Amino acid sequence: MDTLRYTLRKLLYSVPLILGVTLLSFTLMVYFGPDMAYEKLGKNATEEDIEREREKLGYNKPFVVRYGNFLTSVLTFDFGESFSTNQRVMDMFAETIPVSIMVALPGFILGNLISIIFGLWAAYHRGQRLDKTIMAGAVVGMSISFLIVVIVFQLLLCSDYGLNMFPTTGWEVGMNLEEFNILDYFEYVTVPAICTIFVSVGYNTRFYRAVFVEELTRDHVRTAKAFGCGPVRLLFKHVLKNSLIPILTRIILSLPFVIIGGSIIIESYFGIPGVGSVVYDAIVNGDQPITKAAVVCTAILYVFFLTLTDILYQVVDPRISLK
Amino acid sequence: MTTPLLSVKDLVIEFNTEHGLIRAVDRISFDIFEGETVGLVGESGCGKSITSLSILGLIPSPPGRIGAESSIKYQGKELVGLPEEQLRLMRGHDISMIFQEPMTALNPVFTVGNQMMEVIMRHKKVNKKEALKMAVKMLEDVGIPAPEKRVHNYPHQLSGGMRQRVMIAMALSCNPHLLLADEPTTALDVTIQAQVMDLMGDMQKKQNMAVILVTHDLGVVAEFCQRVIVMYCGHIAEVGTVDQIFNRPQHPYTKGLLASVPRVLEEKVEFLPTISGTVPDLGNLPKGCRFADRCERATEECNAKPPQLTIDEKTQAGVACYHPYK
Amino acid sequence: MTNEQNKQETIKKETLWTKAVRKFFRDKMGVISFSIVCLYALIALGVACGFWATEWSELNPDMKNTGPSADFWLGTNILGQDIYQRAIFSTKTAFEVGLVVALVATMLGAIVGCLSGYFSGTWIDEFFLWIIGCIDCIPFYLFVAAVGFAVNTLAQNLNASFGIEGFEYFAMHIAMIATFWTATARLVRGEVIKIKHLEFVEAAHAIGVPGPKIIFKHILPNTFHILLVQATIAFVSAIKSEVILSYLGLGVKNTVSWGKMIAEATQEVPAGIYSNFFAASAFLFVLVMAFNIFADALQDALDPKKVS
Amino acid sequence: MDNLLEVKNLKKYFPIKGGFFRTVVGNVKAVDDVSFVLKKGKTLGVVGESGCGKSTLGRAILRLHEPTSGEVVFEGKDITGLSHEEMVAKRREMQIIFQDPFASLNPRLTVFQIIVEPLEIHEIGTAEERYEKVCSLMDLVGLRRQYMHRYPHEFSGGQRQRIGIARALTMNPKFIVADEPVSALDVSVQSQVLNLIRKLQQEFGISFMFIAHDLAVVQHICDDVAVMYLGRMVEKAKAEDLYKSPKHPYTQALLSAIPQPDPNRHIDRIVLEGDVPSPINPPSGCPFHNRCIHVKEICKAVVPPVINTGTAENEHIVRCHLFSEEEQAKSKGETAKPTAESETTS
Amino acid sequence: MRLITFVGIVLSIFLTVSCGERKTAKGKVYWHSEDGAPTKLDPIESATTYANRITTAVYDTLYEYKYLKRHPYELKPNLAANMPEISEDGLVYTIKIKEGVKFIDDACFKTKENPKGKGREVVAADFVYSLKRHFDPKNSSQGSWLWRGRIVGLDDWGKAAREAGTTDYAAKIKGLQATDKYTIQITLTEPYPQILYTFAMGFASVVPQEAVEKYGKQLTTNPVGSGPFMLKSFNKTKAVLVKNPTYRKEVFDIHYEGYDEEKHGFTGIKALHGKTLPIVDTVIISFMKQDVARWNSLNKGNEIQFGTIPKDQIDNALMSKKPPKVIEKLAKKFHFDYERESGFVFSVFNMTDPAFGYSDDPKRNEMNKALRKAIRKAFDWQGRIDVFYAGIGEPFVGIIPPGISGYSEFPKDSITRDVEGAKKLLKDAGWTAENLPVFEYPNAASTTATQFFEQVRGWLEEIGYPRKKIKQKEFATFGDLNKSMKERKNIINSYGWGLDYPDAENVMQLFYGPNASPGSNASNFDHPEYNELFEKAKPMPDSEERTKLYKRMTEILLEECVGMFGFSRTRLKLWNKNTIMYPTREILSNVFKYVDVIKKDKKKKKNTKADGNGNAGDANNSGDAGQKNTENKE
Repeated sequence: MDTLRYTLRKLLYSVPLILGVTLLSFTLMVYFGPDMAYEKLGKNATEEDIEREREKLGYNKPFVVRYGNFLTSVLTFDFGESFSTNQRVMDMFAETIPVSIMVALPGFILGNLISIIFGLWAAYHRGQRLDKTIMAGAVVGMSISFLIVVIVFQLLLCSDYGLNMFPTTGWEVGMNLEEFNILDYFEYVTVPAICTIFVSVGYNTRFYRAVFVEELTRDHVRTAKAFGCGPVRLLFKHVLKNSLIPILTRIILSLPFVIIGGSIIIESYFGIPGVGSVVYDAIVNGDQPITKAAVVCTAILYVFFLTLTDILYQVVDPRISLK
Repeated sequence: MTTPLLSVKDLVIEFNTEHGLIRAVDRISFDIFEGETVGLVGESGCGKSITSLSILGLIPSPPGRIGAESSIKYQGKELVGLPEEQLRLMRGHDISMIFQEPMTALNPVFTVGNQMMEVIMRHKKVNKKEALKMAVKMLEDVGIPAPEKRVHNYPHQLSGGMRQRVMIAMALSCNPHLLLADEPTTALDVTIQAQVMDLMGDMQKKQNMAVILVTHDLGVVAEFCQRVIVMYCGHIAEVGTVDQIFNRPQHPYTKGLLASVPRVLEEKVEFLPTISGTVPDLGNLPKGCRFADRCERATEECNAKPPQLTIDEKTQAGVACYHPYK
Repeated sequence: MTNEQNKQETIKKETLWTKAVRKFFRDKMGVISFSIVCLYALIALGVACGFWATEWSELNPDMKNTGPSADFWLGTNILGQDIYQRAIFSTKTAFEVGLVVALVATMLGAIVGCLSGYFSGTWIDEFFLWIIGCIDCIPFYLFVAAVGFAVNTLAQNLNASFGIEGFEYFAMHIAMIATFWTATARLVRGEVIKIKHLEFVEAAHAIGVPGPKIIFKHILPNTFHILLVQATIAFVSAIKSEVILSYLGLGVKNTVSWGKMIAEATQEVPAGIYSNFFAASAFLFVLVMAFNIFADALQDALDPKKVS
Repeated sequence: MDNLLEVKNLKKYFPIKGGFFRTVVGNVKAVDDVSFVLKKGKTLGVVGESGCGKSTLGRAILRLHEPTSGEVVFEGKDITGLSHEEMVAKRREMQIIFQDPFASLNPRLTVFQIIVEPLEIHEIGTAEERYEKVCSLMDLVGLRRQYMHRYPHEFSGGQRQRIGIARALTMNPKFIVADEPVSALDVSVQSQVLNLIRKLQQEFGISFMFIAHDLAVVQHICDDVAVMYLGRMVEKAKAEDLYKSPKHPYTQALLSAIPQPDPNRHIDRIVLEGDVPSPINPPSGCPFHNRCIHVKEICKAVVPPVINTGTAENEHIVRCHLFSEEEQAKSKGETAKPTAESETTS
Repeated sequence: MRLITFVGIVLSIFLTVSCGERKTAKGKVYWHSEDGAPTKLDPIESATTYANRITTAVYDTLYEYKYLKRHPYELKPNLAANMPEISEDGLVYTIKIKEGVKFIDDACFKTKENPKGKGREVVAADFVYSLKRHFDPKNSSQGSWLWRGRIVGLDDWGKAAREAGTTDYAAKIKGLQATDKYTIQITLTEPYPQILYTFAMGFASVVPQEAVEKYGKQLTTNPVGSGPFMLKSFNKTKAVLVKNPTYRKEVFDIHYEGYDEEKHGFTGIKALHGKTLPIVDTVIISFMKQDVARWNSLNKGNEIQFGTIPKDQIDNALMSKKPPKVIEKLAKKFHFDYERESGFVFSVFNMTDPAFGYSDDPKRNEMNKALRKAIRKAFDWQGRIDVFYAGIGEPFVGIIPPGISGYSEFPKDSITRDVEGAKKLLKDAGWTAENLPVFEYPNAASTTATQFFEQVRGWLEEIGYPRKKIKQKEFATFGDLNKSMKERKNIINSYGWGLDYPDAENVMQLFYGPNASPGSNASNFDHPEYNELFEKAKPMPDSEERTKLYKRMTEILLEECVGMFGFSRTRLKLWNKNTIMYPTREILSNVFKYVDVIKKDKKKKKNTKADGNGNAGDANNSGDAGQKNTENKE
């Protein structure tokens, strides 16, 4: 009951946030965004046609009216059809979001798991050679550009020049239960996942190590040691659980972006029909219905996950109450 | 009182800091006998807490380490250099420890019962149910009301005094022979401090264990201990019984310290006697006696070479000073 | 009391900063990385002054995609341009992007974070948190793209109405600043809230120091260690983001950068032409790596926990 | 005009927010209905356990925390109603010394900058005069002038506390709140600082409000001592009176609980049961009733009144029902006085 | 220990994946690739080649081009029963359509009588309806310009709908009528000999009204046509077409389609003679913008079956460039062919820009002309071709590419680089480094575009243009660039023009004054004599006389120095040897129906994969490949 009340209140408080996000995104992406009228009418349009098209797209209305319309569609959750493909935005999202999630999630989860293990390991051996090796590796990993990683892995694993083990591009994975085949999935997800892991492990390990080191200096860890606790139990029972708050925050708050943001680079480089590239294209092309929907969905997800983290905090740390 | 329970010889503890290697504890030796309560007193930074941590091998390393010639013998068994696994078996079982800050010393995300059971199950071959029973019993022993309820509480749901009681219960749950109490009452209010000290006294009598009480509060020592080790700047300045130390202090530092403590129920004095100056920096110690430049009785000799502590075998008392008060 | 004072004289006089510097210079890796960064900075300065890499845009139609040679140390690209010179010239671009973004984003973050933290619990804090929340809600690249476009449109309007030219050149910078400052602001806010409750701030109140002076004289300087580290992080992020943004077509304009070179390389590498790729990624990697290690060393040196 | 400071029914409540719309649902009564008078040149010690509101009281008097209600009359003028500007001016005369010698000095400023800042704020003197003033202050508190341009972290705890004192003295205040100035210091340094405060007190006739949790420390410095418990002042008297014949059961327990560095002393200690209750939800009636060994029915319901058991000149104020009865009893000619040695619990 | 197990599991998964059978679609599958993706598949908006290829595959057009006939391209009836009857004055066209052609079964046809949604017959009125859609003000047609002002009453119908606010599809239009169930009658306002070509374009696809009414804007993903294929799925990266089971009987007659043993023999198309179209069951089209990805995928052998050679690979892939010939290794795996695009790339100045175009001040006007000419002299066509078009092909003078009727020869000075001449021109006209205007080169952000710019900058620097005055005006997308162009904000526009139909008129209109931006005349060139000549030539069919007029018009363009033209790129196409087809991207679009794939023998698969030679074992193919090689040598 408390949780429910808390959630409701939290959602109520998030109204200004969502309003702000819509205002910000409207101003940036719609008001100052690209003008589609010319592109929609092809190579031999007349002035009159263009004027009419602009009217149809609503470019001629004043800021307030346009923002009002924007808000109305946000409130009614009616985002209409994409300007550039005429498909219903919600259909497009329904088709692309699962793909993005399936592409991003394995790398995301494994990346975080590996980092947590590395982080614990390094933190426990703080100042020793092992720690230094792991941290040096992390810095190297952090210093390589994502783009370079993608190029190299595609070359190594997907091309005739390398091992040629995985498909170069595409996403031939059945997206419903009957068609889904785990082998297909592994085939297409492996290389993107490896790339994601490679770039994220460096950052994550550093972050997690810092969290664990901080926790390891706490008095209760000394207490546990003074009562004969061994390293494995110490790390996994005492340190890990106590540092779950920053870890959860980091993981959960990046989930909305994993879901809606996808990874533009991965998706465009591996030709995966995910939501990231759809949204990116929409922004650069001025496809308002999609940008609108994307921003609103992320904001709502963000608020949702924010609330979720707060609730989880309480589970993880009994000191925190929902007040 | 023949063989000591714990015998510390030439203990050296060094820390690698940005100012180079510093010796927080420099060649100290003392013995603890079964059942006795020894106060380890001194001002902050004198190395008293580090000494108690070193006994259990809990010096954070790096940057800290125990010197090579040091020896800590527990019941004749050498603890320095003992493998971590064996030390782990002794921690909480033979030698237990309680800490200054009960708020942070207990893990905030587990119930007190969980933490106590962890200790009990590690050192005694019992199942969960029995461990819980023992934990409840222990909590009852340390005077916590409604222990079967409290055992499921988280540390933050208890008051400071309660937490320290839990800490004591946890430390005593495996009937250790030696309890290291590192400033157990410093963080507590006076009225609570009195409760906790009384409790510790009772428990000690019940379990017949030796206690090393690390504290800076001379009042606590006077009321609670039988013997006192006074430390100054990584050295032991003076060792003796409570009576000797408080009534007939020999070392100028002990004497100065005792004089400068404000007391209640005496005739009001205009100004308190003081020890001038400050404690020297550990990275920049004088060559001779470390108290020399604050000492009224200091001579050339004091500045040249540090005085050695000689402990009388029989009285277990001694002073490290060239010019002790008689 | 004389004893105490004698003691005091033996302690060397040093400020927090000199102490940090001394500590920093004891860190071997830190010093090496710092010298690398300095070397890069020097290269960038030389490029800016026109001392070297002046022929980065010159075409050599007969020297298309050649390998390393005496004339072209790192070979040439598809237009026959000298890749070595281009890589060197890109150093300047990188520093330009990094410095502008790091400085402005950190300053903005510091000011907002300070105000927000100082007025925590009031509507001012709520307002700033709201703005930060709104920005953080939007995925990074999407936001950068959106800001980049908006700035471009704005630049066109500015050009049309006021004749201000060249504003669009900063579209990417502004986009990055708009996203980077929030992290600094959050950190500074947290630190300020912590500092605000320290007694020296209360002491300042007690002697009647006015609010703004408390913020900027007493509180802000105590967040400098965070700002410095945040600035280095922003610097590295800016350079790295530039690569992705260049690939997406939102990068720097009218000049060459490592990002642009790598974007070119995405097409060339599969054809077995590696000059652009190796040159740019090596230059980029070494600088980013050095900067990362430098930032770490700096953080260690400035860590107030370790200083006191 | 003998009275420098008069505090009347001072209250400081911190609101607790809760519920769906974060409205105020309760108050932490940090300081609840405290009144006292401080004479010129005298020192009042305020003693109590952590969370009893003694620090808040000090800050509320200086309006570092805005008091919820009540009056603070300083030199005959109620300062609670002063505007911000007027208060800034008043701050010249009322200063504070803090507990934590590490947190109370800005680590980014030199000693000179720290000590001179009040002069700059109040635009007093020329640069040279200011320099002179700083030098003399440093001499006064026992710091060498040469250290003027050093940073706080280069000093030891005791020296830092001296810097803090020098800063408080810059404006030649008439009244200083010393908030546990020696609690964080080691015994040997503690006595040095205590002596310094005593010296200043005698030399300049500054009135102090000396906050401490250690009764022994207070005894050396103070003329009057007030004991606080859960936001209320439960007893106040001249130091000698209070220490010799504490009246309130809490004061008695507190006094007996202090361990003395004297193995020869064996008194029966009154050990209180339980913990200090939370100020968010204090017990009804007398806040001490749930730990008091003399508790009566009335204690649980009625807040005890302020009773002067001393003379008009030599006040000994107690807030305890035992004494209201006693007064009644006295008038009836009976004697029923609780004593410290009446009962012990263990 | 657990770690080792884990690693083992992961490894075994990798191994199974790499050895695993690819899930195959049913029947014959042809896997095509494109270098870009269509956005909309509604015929009225299918402006790109990518979209056109799919719309023409799923919808019917009245006419289409013969599969193998080139230069000239030749129309043949598709949905139309035969070639039209044209009145004497060339104004009235009467077109009969085939009887019994059915739309695919679709939910939009569901009625009480037809609960299963069986596709109804295609009638003449459907064509009339489909053309009207372009003029419906509710729609944003990209193809209406093809018929704008050409058909009697059609524009007025649109105008009336605009004014009324509602569209009345039932309203009769004089010039566009279905005179009976299978007859269409079109009346033109003036002779428009190219109109038949427009009826072969995807824009003129026949759409049933039921589908439009049911799906509205969603028609784009729910095409209901009568073409050889049906759209199964479509997204940004992939479209899947499956055979239309109700498609009318159409038999492949290679001789009718223009088969030439010498030209087409190597492809093995001969074997397809007499087969019923479409031949394959499924067509997968992957849209891969990344050259690298396309190239890698093609080379793997078991992915896409058709691809082009990316520019960066050309040096590796070709053993000679004149004529283009691929290296042994590729020739073994793939069929190779090349084709000149039916279009060209060119750069035109914005003549309304005061700094480079026309100026009211006659002196400045002359100076600007000299500046344009100097820039043209600085332009190094060979350099551009070498870097960006692999050095294959020659630039041509004038605007009509060779091979298109109406082409004439001109002296080569407008495409010859002359740095000294350019410098002299500038000097003589009074240009100095100080007074030269800022040269802003606009392009859409891409690596190649930046390289274009850098090359231009290099050239201009050589003729003494200060580097600081040469700027890149980068637009993040082509849409932005397009907008800027349409708003006449660029000083120069470089782009490619693909011919909509194989007639020079489609090129000459690019400089016709009334077509100025936002029309297709990006140079905004407005020259009285040119306009007059254009109008004169407009109703003429291809003839000697018209060519003469076009020659004069081209001379005007060259003299005024409107821009730098032109060059037709050569496309280098590779396709897997298991695929029988003659791929093209020019003019033709509905070509998937002619493709055949030799189905892989599953048992043999491993071997074929190992030697990397699709289906070399097939006797039919290997011989032909040799033939092609000999042809190349000649």
